[in-house]
Amino acid sequence: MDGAFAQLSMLGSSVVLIAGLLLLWRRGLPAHIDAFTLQSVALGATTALVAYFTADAELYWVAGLLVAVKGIGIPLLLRRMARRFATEREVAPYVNTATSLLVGGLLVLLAYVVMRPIVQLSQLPTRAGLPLAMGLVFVSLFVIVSRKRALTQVIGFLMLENGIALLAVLGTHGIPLIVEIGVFLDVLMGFLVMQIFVYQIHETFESLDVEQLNRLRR
Amino acid sequence: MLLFAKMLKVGMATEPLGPPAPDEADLLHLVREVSAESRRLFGRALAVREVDAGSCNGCEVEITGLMSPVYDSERFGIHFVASPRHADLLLVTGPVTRNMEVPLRKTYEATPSPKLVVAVGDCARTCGVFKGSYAVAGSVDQVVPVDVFVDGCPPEPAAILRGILTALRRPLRP
Amino acid sequence: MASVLFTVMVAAYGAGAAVALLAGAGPAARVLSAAGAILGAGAGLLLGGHALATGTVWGLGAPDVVSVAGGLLFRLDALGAFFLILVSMVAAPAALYGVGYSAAYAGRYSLRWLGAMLNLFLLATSLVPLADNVVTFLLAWELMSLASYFLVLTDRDEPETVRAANWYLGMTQFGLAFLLAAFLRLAGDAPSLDFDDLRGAAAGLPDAARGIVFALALVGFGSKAGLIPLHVWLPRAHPAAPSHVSALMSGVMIKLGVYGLLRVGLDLLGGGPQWWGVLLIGLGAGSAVLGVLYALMEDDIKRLLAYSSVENMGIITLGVGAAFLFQSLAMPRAAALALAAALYHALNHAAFKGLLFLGAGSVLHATGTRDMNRHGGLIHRMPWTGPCFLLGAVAIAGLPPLNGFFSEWLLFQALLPGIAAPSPLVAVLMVLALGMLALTAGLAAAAFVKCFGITFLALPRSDAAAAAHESPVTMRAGMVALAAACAGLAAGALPVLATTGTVAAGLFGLASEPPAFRLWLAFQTPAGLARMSPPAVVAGLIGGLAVVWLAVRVFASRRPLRYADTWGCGRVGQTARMEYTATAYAEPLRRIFSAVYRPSEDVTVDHHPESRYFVQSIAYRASILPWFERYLYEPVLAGVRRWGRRAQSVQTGSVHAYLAYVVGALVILLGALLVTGAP
Amino acid sequence: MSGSGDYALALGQAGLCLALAPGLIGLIRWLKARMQNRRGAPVWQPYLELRKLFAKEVVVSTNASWLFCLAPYVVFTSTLAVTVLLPILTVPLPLDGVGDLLVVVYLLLLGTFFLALAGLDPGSPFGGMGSSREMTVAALAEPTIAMAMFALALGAGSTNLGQIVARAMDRPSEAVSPGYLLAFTALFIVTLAETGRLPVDNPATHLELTMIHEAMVLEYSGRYLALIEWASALKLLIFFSLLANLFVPWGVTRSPAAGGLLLAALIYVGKLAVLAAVVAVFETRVAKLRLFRVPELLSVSFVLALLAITASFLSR
Repeated sequence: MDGAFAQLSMLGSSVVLIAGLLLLWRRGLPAHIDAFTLQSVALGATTALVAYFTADAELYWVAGLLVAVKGIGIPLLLRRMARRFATEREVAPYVNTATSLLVGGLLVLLAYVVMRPIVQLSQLPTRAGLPLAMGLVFVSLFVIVSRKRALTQVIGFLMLENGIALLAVLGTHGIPLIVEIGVFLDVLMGFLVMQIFVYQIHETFESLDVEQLNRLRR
Repeated sequence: MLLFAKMLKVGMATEPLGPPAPDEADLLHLVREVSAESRRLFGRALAVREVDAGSCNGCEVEITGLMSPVYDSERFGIHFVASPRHADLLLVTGPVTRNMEVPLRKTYEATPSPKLVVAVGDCARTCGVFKGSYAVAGSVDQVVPVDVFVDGCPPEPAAILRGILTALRRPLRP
Repeated sequence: MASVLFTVMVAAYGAGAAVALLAGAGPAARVLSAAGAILGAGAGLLLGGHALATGTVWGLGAPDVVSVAGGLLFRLDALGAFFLILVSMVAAPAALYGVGYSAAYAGRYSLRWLGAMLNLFLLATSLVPLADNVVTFLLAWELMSLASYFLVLTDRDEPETVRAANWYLGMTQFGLAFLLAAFLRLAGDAPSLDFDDLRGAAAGLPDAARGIVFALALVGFGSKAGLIPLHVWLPRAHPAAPSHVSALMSGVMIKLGVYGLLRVGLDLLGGGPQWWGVLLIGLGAGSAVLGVLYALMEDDIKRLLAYSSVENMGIITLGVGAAFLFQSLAMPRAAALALAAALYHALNHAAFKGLLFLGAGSVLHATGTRDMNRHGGLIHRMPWTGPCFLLGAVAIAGLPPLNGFFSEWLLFQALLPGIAAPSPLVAVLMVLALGMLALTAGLAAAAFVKCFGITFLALPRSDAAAAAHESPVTMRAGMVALAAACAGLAAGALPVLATTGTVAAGLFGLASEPPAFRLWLAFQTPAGLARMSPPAVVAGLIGGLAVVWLAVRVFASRRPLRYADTWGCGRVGQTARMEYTATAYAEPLRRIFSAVYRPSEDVTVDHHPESRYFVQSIAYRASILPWFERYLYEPVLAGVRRWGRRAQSVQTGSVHAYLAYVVGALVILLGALLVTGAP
Repeated sequence: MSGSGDYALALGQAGLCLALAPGLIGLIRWLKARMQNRRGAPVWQPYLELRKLFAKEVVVSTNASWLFCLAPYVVFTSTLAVTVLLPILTVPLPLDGVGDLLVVVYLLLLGTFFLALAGLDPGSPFGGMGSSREMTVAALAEPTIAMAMFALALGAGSTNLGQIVARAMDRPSEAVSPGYLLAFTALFIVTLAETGRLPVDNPATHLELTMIHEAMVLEYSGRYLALIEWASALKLLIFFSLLANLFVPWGVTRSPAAGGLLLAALIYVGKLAVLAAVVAVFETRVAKLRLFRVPELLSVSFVLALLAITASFLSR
């Protein structure tokens, strides 16, 4: 039974990580939003999976909340914002796609090396997925650093939050519901602040290129 | 998924290729008898290389129609190729202009034998409206030996298809 | 028996050098000196073969020759014998090839000097693996470097050759300094400078000191082996040297860098901590990928081959690094396999790189230029060089029927168990090393399609290439001999691998039973990881080719072949200007790897005098950023020059000042002595 | 190991592959035609084209050398030699001792090597362009194939294809693990790149400037062209067999009994048909990538292969 649990959780976290890598590969904004939606749904499924195997009713609620907020709610808002800024031309990221993919691969290897002691430490069947979750954290940090478009950075941040949630689910078989709801609230608040922030950038600079911000310095 | 839904909705678009209508009977001129060996060889697999020897592109539009789902030359095993080295049949259109005379001859040399030439359109046989112009070197059969003339300005894709198939003496079943 | 062969070898090389010096520049002298070299090489081959076959360790001492440091001491063990065979295998064909090739130098340079230096170089290169104490080793090493410096300087009219020779001399002396430091640190308080005492001293060294010795030896031998970043002299010196000399340098001399690493690292120091292996693997993988990337961008055929040598040395170092790593992880059988693979690839590379350089030499001999953009169509005009060069290209690209593939296959198998290594960092490094090895293999195939295709196929791109003619018989004989060596190493992969296995096992204390290379049809890696049978692959391919040819001849049509112009959309004429050039061939890869190359392209268009709309000619030049020269060597040289100028102020010109310096130095030394209170 | 039965089985396997290869191309073309709502050529059309090409005259360019005539034979033989090493019907592979997955990968590279040289020989700009791009794509695809295969080989403890398939059959849960799925995706992308299918190179294009594989073959005619067309069909079959039997190995039998072989052959053909359908639908759905977006696609497959190794082996 443990084998199947480990395998399936590994499968879930692989899908979550690959959605993160999709963000590095694709250039269009709609593709980024779809990748984030896929990731959130996969994260919800993994949480439900853990809930089923550990027979923990609370986790089902967490999974449901996850899919509702991050799987449906936020992508809806993102798509509306994306439609509003559809006219804005594509800004090339600092790092071209091929190099950023290779960097993504190396970051996952780094995550594996970093997480090796922790994986040996924990006895939970889902420990094999931990390096992948840490890999997602590193990849989303890289996205935030290397992409110039504000909306992509927002999605990068949300994926970072997903990575941390996955770490929590795999590492400790889920955190209590109250804490989870608290986390969701600050994610929502953070997202709303960013939304306003993005509108302002667009109003003043007529584009979402974060590089324009350094014009404020003078 | 819209693409696949549309595919299913449209269904099979290829129309059967019937015999020529009475008034179109004289469009085809079989100039040379295709050898039995060529017919047996090209019976079911024919590679065609289209050569535009100065045509006004009217015939080209019809030839493109050959590859469309409606006429679909593939079902007879007729396959358009990129290089004359791979080709068995040269589909020549238009009167041979002065600067296309040498390239047409070189294309003919480049094609491995046994090979056929089908000249498409009035211009190919009689230089059509461009007859006597200073730029025209002559009709196609003055440059390369032609097997079949398909008249018409431009001839219907079905007529071109019939031209090729009658050259190979193949039944016109759909 | 061994001492007879040794004396014959030394005498033959010596006689060859003497004849070349005394007998003058006539063809007779050239033939005689080459005969001396070939005889010496033959003796060396027999000596090495005898030592390996019988497994006896032969020693010869001449204490009174350089008596101050314990005199000359020679000892031939399995590792030394293997490298002696490697040297002699390429020496004979290269010397034979030199007879025809150096005829072209007859008028301009003294052949006397060239023949003498060649024999001296071969003597020194053969003695390096035999040396058994520090003095003999460094003496032979320095003699080898100086002899090859003079050989590189043969056609000294070219300013570029002089500059290349200076780079080469600078790098060899830089390496020698590090070697000297390494040996002295190693021999700290050993009774004498013999290698046996060094082994004893090494056992007593603290780990930090062993690390320093290894690092110094790595820099010294790495500069000779052409590892990144010490490789810059290789693409300069090898093309400048006469082709048979660059064949020897590329095929043989840089392998002695690996020999030195093995001798010091495994034999004297007896292996070390994990970071030795990891550092070697990193350097090896880096050299392999960067070597082949730079080889792809070269238009000069000999520079391309030189960079490809950097790549292959990187691959060999990868194998050696894996051997070091496995030894530190106490996996002696895997270490023996990795080292056997590296040695086998070294032997293969000596054979096909020697062949390719000789081929490039006869192309240079025929067309007078090394620039591939002015070659073309040589396969019709050089019916012997073409097939030999093709065989070399297929072998170096690591493609099946030939020896390059079997050694690369073995290297992949050697690296695979590394992924199961306990520490995660090592496992990840092995994964990346495997990926880079595979990328190198792919890019090497692309590089040698370009090299062979642009030089030999299609239409000649210059009058010189059109007027090319086949090279004289001695050059052809040299090439055919090395081509036969490649084919022999492929078909005879099993016995050759068994010998490299015993050599490797000797170093890892597995002397009793060599790794399980089943000598039957297939060899199986000790970890039982995979089985492959070289003779079956070779026989299968050649047999398959014959069967397919026969079947097609029976079933296909009897129509005769017809010749017609190349198809170019019906254009009138086909000229050489319409073909792909070497620069154009590598353009997609230049664009893809632009991060590594930082290409700078300049296109100069000169218009027709009458009107701007008609173009007379367009010149396209693409150059890539030389990273190492720009960001490593130039700052260092600038610093040295600046420091040199500041030091000039010491040269005041007055004698008294100089005397004052002497006295001052003496006083300071005595004071230091007092302070440290040394006994 | 090398009983006469084994050699017979190996030759039978090669014969089966020779027979199936053109049919596979025909099936993909037929499916694409049906998806364009046209009747399209019958599935056995490639056999007829090969028969015609073998009977046609061979026209060779005046610039070409003996290499131009040798290359088709080398390309065909190296690809045919691979089919003998593939685990298609039975698991204790008849010639397992002769070659493993590295021999397979490098034999295919040998074929590409000689085809690229033959493209350069006649001296036409199209041949040079095709050869340069083909070697670029082959060089970039090489690490991905190696890494994807190693992901499986490490799991199975040996690089011999027979053992990999046997291992996957013994442990079905292994075949569903993310390591296998990632390796499958990576190998699928590389299959499209190596065999010149749509996203990388359009096999049915007529514009010489966009061709990669086709441009090298423009100068060939008659029996030489037939050999090369057959070899590229075989190459596609080889990659499909690798995809099918390494990742979905359940059709392969263990006992070389006649009945078992027949059933294995049928299951194998079924798997090929499914893969052909997947490729046909994929090609109808996707457009050709610009040449300098192809390295991005190949770096995606390289990262997937890297993850495959990480997921399947390192995290053990």
